[in-house]
Amino acid sequence: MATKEDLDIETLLEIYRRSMRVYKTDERFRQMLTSGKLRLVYYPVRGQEVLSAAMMAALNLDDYLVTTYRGVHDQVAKGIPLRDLWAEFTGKVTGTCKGKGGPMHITDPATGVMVTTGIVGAGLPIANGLALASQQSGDGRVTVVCFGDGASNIGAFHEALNLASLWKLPVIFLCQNNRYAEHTAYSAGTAAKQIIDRAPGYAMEAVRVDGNDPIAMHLVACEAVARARAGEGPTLIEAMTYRMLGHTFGADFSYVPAEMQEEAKQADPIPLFRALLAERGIDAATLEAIENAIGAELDEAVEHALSSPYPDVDELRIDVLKEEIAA
Amino acid sequence: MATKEDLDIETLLEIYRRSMRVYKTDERFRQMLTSGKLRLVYYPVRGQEVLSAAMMAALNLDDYLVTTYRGVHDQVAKGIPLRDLWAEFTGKVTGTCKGKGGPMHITDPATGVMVTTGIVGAGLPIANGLALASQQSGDGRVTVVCFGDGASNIGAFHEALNLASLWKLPVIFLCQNNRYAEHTAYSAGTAAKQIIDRAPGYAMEAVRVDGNDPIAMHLVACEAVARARAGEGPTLIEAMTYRMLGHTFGADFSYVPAEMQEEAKQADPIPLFRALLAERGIDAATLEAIENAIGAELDEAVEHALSSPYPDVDELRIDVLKEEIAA
Amino acid sequence: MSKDGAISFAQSINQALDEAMAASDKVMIFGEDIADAQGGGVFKATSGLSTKYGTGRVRTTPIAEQAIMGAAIGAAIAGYRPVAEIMFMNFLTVCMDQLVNHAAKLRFMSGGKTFVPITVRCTTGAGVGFGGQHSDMLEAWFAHVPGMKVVTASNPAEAKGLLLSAIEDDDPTLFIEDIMMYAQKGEPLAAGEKIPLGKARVRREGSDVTVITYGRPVAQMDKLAEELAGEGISAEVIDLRTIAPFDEDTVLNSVAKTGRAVIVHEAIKSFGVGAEISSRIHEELFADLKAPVKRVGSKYCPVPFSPPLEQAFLYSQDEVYASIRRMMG
Amino acid sequence: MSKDGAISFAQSINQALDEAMAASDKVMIFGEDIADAQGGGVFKATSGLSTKYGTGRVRTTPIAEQAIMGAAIGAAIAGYRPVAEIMFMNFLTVCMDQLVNHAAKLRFMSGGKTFVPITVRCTTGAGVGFGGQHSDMLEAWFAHVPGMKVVTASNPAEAKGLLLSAIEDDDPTLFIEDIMMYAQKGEPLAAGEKIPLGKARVRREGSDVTVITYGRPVAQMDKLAEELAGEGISAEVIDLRTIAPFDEDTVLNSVAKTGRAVIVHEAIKSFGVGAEISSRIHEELFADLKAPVKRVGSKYCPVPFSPPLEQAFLYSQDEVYASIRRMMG
Ligand SMILES: Cc1ncc(C[n+]2csc(CCOP(=O)(O)OP(=O)(O)O)c2C)c(N)n1
Ligand SMILES: Cc1ncc(C[n+]2csc(CCOP(=O)(O)OP(=O)(O)O)c2C)c(N)n1
Ligand SMILES: [Mg+2]
Ligand SMILES: [Mg+2]
Repeated sequence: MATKEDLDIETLLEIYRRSMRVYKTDERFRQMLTSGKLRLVYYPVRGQEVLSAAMMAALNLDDYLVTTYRGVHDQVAKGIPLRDLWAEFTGKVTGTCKGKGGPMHITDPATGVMVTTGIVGAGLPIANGLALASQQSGDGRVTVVCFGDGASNIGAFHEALNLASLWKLPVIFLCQNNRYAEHTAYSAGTAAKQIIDRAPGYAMEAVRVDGNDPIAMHLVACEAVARARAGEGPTLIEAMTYRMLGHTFGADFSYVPAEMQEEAKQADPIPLFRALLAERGIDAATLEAIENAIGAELDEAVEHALSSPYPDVDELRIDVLKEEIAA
Repeated sequence: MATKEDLDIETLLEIYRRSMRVYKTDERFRQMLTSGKLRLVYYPVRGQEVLSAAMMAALNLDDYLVTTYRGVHDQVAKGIPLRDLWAEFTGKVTGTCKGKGGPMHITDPATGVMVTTGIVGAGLPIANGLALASQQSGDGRVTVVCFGDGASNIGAFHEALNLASLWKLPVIFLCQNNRYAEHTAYSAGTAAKQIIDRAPGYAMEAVRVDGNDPIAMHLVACEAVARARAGEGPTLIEAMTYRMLGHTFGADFSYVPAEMQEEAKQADPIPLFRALLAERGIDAATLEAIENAIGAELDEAVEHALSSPYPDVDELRIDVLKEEIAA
Repeated sequence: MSKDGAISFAQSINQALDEAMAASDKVMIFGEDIADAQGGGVFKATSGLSTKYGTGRVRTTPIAEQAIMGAAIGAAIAGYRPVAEIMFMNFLTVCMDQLVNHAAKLRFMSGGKTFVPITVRCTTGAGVGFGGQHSDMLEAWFAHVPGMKVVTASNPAEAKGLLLSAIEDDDPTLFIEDIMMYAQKGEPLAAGEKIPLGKARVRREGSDVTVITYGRPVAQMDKLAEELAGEGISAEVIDLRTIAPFDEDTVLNSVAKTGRAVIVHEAIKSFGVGAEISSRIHEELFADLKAPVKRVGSKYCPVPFSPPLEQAFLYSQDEVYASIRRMMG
Repeated sequence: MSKDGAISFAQSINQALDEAMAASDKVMIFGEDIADAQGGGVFKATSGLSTKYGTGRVRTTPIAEQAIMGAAIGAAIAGYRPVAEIMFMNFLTVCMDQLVNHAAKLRFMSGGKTFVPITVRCTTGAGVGFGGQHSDMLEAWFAHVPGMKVVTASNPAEAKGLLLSAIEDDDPTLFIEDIMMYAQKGEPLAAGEKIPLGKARVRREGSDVTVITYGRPVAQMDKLAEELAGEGISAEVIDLRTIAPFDEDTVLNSVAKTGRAVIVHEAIKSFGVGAEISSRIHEELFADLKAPVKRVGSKYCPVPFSPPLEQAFLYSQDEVYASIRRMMG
């Protein structure tokens, strides 16, 4: 659909910058896990950087995001400060959630990151509520909720899409179809030929797009955002992508056919994006400068996280209810 | 689709007999509730008799049925003994479930009535399990699960249809679209233009039919049964009908537009069925004989129920677990 | 409201919702059949509200409890104070994840950056003949969930005052209504009045034994205490009002005084709310107790349909009476 | 199995499933990622089974816990003995209706005409750093539900023996596995052996105090009892194995003898399983008790992520030790 002429270079560079922030963050996590400097359950996002960057670049900072355990690409692309993110992933009191939520439960209202859930599908009904608040208050915000292909088989998906369509909510359902749900291939869990085949059952606008193509993805995202802001209701976007690593860091994924892995390498969105930018006349030095800036920011964020203190055990009595729990 | 020549008269009379068993049973319940001889929460089935009769006439006695609180038409059309049904509705120890389940929880494995649930949508996943047992054992049985239009909006519907299609289960999802869910009109709860619009999202066969037309409904039912028995997988049937009374007996339904009520009276399946039979040469005496036989059976069933004893309070300790609970 | 000024439980709920909506445009209501186009709710608790406040704020939903609860949670995080009606308590089982894994945990998991001021109303109770799937009292489940409150009311005025406080409260609150009480009439609560959460009410002072209860049994225990007084036994009756976190001070002060306690609830006894209260009393007041704390609850079985079974299933007032007589020696 | 014959908890689960499937072709398994094409399960508990018994009997499902549970229930009613794997205990919140309103009630509601011999396996537990939505111990909820059993195991051999009995049992059983124990090794159970449901195990006899526990804390309490013995305190350690309905005889007989009791579990203390057991002991043995029964459980908050908080959240062994010392005067 979209051609490479459709996007101005500034927007493309903005998407690239966000993609690289994701790419570098994910890479750093994996490096530190490999080297043993970090220990945590980590859900890699390698391969899904560009779709998220292209989506979030279509939003304002105060638009709402709801995402999942595999959400670091969404959070970073949305604009969450790396310092706060790293501190949360390492359980430090300086983290977005004082270390209490952890990687699966990142919240940062300042950048619109409202809920990160570890329960498959659970974010969708909550996203409706955020969108409903915007509809009711007229604040013009749009809510994006990210989820996987596997999540489209759970009841909450169904209930949420029906309600959103019925109430014409300003919400975007971004299904990141990475072809696997944990160890289960798309077709072993999903009877629909494609996720968007479910949209007519909710009388909902829907579009399938190559999520690895920054231009196509961004145009689709902008259209959905415009629809939502105009009060014309929700959109289901099925962004095709691929999870290039195992479900969690270090997990075996030998169940993935070798040809699929090979094919995915060819479709790796990062080198393709670089090639596209080169074609559009961006030189290597520009890209390098972007990467270096992110690298420096990352160094600082990691250093900050590692040197930050853990929360005090008194925190167990705080934020449970509004009133502090008695010691 | 179907024409009135498509069904032989014996089959038609069988459907009529089942319809009248439902009609008379429902009528008797309402009479006794009106006269104060009975007190219970009752879900009328007036208007939905024929669709159920036409469906169940396509089944064998040992095929499985799962239905809901509004299920007396399905149970009676399936062949449940009226004595046992009435005794259960009146809480007697001679009832299908010793009076412990009551009207919302009728079970009678001898006639294939396996589960009656009061939780909207909950029957669908269970029906899959029954169908799975048949698929696994090769016993050739088919499972029919009945539910309303409103039930198509709950998560269990979605999960069940996806799984059934994925596993090609011998199950039929019979949505009885009576245009209301409690007090809520179809379009206030359901974003889909029609329920069958949801089928492509499960790559499932689906058909919409006038449930009040015995011939069309029966042919659709037979086709779905044949598909299931042949191992070709599930079918979603959307049978259009109308709930001619309130959600529960005695409940206000002034929220229903008068024109809709009027239109529904014109489409009342019982007089239409009688007219159809007359056209096919069945005389009034034949129909009367059928009704009289049912009337006599009903008299006996009601008398049996009323004169039966209540269960002993020891029953509270029995059937909780396999082992009796200590007194 | 009837001529003598008495008001039904359902009407009192309606008044509370009305006052809350009038007081703050952040209050919204979601639930099945609740708007006036649908007759104003199956129990009429929301009657008139959609007409008065619009169908933007009073929204009839599809049959989709996860969607209802999720909408409430999301709107709450964004600054609203939604009241979600889950028609029957048993239907919470189809949206437990939203309530337990999300509403109750988001304040903590976000380190206090978000909070979820929702009120979830539901009805339940045995006695109507609804059978096994519409009658369970499941408050013990939610009491076991850190991050949320559980509230129940014993008469129309209490219902209004507590519901108003629940809606104002900044934490998720489950507000349980007993279906057998909807038609019950009682004194209305004065306009503007509220009843604070977390505080039990001593309904009647006494010195021999403390009866701790909540919801439907409260009025029955008031009567029983009256009877016992005639027999020379002075019973103190406590209505917990907030089941979790419960008002330990009031309970423990009372039992420290009486030395005897009975806990009565409609939920089945095993692993019920009474177990926690009984344990707390034993732990704190072991030396002061003149007899072990007694629990009276319903029987260990699903709620039966058959009327005599349904009655026999329910907690027995006679058992409360007999226990107290036995305790008194 | 390692060279010394020791076997891990996960392997032991796998053996039990294997033996059950070999013994009866009515046993089927449903769950996410469980077949060998998906790597044999996230925790490898089902590894090899689909290859051996076919993907008709060992079925990988979509992410749809209601569908999983419903499939198990329906197949059970039709004569099968399905084992449903719900990956994490917290995910039971998305299928509570199927388990609680249906599986647990159908025997009663059908007057015994149907019954639901399913086994639901799930894992949970704090300590891995999974945070608030993957770590809860919710056994108290299910113990409060008449019509089902709740089972947990304290080592690999127990896991196998109890799981085999659960699968054979004619009632729905929730089988809880502690994620921190999967890699733990222990003696294997002899082939063909089983451990009956409903019977607690006295792990160690003692005369001064009874420690009642289940699951992960059992081994820790064994060690603590050893320590206490060194200090001249004789502790009896009871592993409940079946949490509900629990083995009252064994518990009461022991406390009648020792006169002191501590209940220890990983679930949060408030409204937890310990409350029921403590209440029962007080009710039955009030006069025999030398001290009030003590409960030790985890703190009243969602499970935190940050490692030091997660540790501080958990029930404390030191608290058990201190309580016992205090009780002994
Ligand atoms: C209700 C629920 N069931 C199961 C899980 C376990 N689980 C975590 S991630 C996952 C796979 C999800 O796949 P998909 O939606 O495609 O997202 P992806 O991980 O590929 O991004 C599963 C089954 C869960 N977290 N919640
Ligand atoms: C999970 C759940 N939510 C709500 C209800 C309350 N309820 C009972 S029947 C009903 C309407 C169902 O409508 P529909 O599916 O169209 O069936 P009908 O009654 O029209 O046959 C509702 C909302 C319920 N029983 N279960
Ligand atoms: Mg995926
Ligand atoms: Mg309907």
